[in-house]
Amino acid sequence: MVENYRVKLESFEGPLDLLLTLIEERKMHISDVSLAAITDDYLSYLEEAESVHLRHTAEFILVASTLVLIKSRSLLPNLKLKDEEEESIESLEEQLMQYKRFRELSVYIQNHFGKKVLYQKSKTPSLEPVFSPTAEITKSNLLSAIYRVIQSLPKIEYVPQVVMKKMLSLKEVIDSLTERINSALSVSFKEFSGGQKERVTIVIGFLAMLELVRRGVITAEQQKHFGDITMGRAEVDTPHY
Amino acid sequence: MDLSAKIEALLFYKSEPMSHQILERLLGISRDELKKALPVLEERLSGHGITLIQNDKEVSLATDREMSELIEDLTKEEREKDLGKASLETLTIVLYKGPVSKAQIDYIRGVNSSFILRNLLIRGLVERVPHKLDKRAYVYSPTTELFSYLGISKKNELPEFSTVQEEIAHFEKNFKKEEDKNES
Amino acid sequence: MDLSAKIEALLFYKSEPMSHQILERLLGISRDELKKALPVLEERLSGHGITLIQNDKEVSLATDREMSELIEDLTKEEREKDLGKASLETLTIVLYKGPVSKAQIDYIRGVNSSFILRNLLIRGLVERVPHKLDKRAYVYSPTTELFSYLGISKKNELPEFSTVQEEIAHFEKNFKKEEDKNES
Repeated sequence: MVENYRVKLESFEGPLDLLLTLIEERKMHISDVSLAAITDDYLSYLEEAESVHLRHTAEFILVASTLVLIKSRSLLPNLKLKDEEEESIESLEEQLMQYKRFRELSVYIQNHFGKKVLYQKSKTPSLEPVFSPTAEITKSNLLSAIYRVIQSLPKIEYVPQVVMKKMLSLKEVIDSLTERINSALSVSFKEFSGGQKERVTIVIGFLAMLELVRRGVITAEQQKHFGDITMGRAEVDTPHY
Repeated sequence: MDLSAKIEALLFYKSEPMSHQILERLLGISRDELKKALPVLEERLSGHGITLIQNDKEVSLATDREMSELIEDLTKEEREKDLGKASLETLTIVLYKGPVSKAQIDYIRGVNSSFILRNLLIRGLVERVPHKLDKRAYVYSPTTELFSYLGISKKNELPEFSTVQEEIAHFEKNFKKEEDKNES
Repeated sequence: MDLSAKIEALLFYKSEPMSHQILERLLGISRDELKKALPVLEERLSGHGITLIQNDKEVSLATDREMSELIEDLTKEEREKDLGKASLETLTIVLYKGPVSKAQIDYIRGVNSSFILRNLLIRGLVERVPHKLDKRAYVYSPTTELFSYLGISKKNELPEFSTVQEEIAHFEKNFKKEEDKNES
């Protein structure tokens, strides 16, 4: 696996920030080609973050699954994607272009914020306070007002975060797969990802599998495996935006 | 920007009379230059809603005399107009939580409360005193007039006082934790 | 005294942003009349030390940007000058796209923006009003305070403002498609 870029993952604001940074470091334009090229790096960042509490984990992983679609298509050109999968790829590209634009514009904001401030008057008219209650001030109105306040307090969201408990390294997966292929020569992706239900594990396993297909390690079985690959892909959620 | 505009900006910002001496020092100019610039400013303000007020030693900006009636209307409006939801909510936070800092109020409401608090002060519904520990900060409390208007003598006579206290305390404690976790 | 001078006087006196609504009510004028008077005031203040700040709802008077250094020396309070990456991204979106919904901000940033929006609201840099169609949702806009921090008097002084508006309109169509799809 490529391990050129060793920037700290926490310093990224979100998946788009990370993607754009990786693409720009390679001086590429936003396209499915560049996205396929940086997929491995993206995943290894995610992997590294396993022990760190990562903000926006769910968002990072959703984008990972779209990247896998892109990468798969680039590895297996005759792989047919479903319409909504095509759309999620297109939508990711658009999102990235828009994000890039705002990131460019934000440079101006950063450079000017607080530099040349337009000041309001430092004093407000010194009005003598005069007790002026209004008819709204009743105990019952106050009670409903304080309940509105309480109700609009932000809730701590207990959304079951997509847990990144154990993300197997891509290398590990490839090694394990290669070994099993060598011994059995008819391993299927489904068997391979077996009881592991965690999305990132499946994603990484899937990619590793494709990598092997590309390298020709399992060419002999490609026809058979192809069906399995399709089934494996169906387990990968399509991102919603 | 010419000298008269600079004087105008300083007077606007300070919004109190400034002595010739201070203006000269701040702008690095001589008495002569100041004496020439002031009539220019006066002239430029003709037809404006703001006017230059001068005596032998000091200058200041003020609203034009013709405006006094309109300004009375504005003051009246500020005191008598219905509070509306946002102000009422801020007022209840001061009632249930007071003495409470502006930062705490903002934090509970999730929006900035500067202008609303200013208005509640003018209406005599809340008052502010310097913070015990940090003299530059203020804390807000309900006025005694507000208590007697509500027919209560202390805040724990407010409806459902302890429940409300608990709810807010719970939020302040737990949300802060969550927020710290989310900030890197 | 003409309308623009009256507005100037009220803003000077009040020394905080005033909504179009309040100005219309106090002056007994229509939205149209106000919309005509504001550019007149803006024009009359050119070359002055004071400038008019405007967002979609409010107007405010402040010192000219050329005066910022001199006045900064006079102020005691420390102004924040640093924005985190998340604040910066979010403010840029709100500035160029506001009024903008949280869903749109989340879509562009690719992450949930609740925490950061709450933080910006508390700091008074953005403000929100209920969404026209969905009352439980909000749309976010820049405050005049944010403009004053940036040293601009209105949003179209932002670089490439009109170009960006066109680009946004183009993206918007696609966002709409996405949104419709997710709703169905």
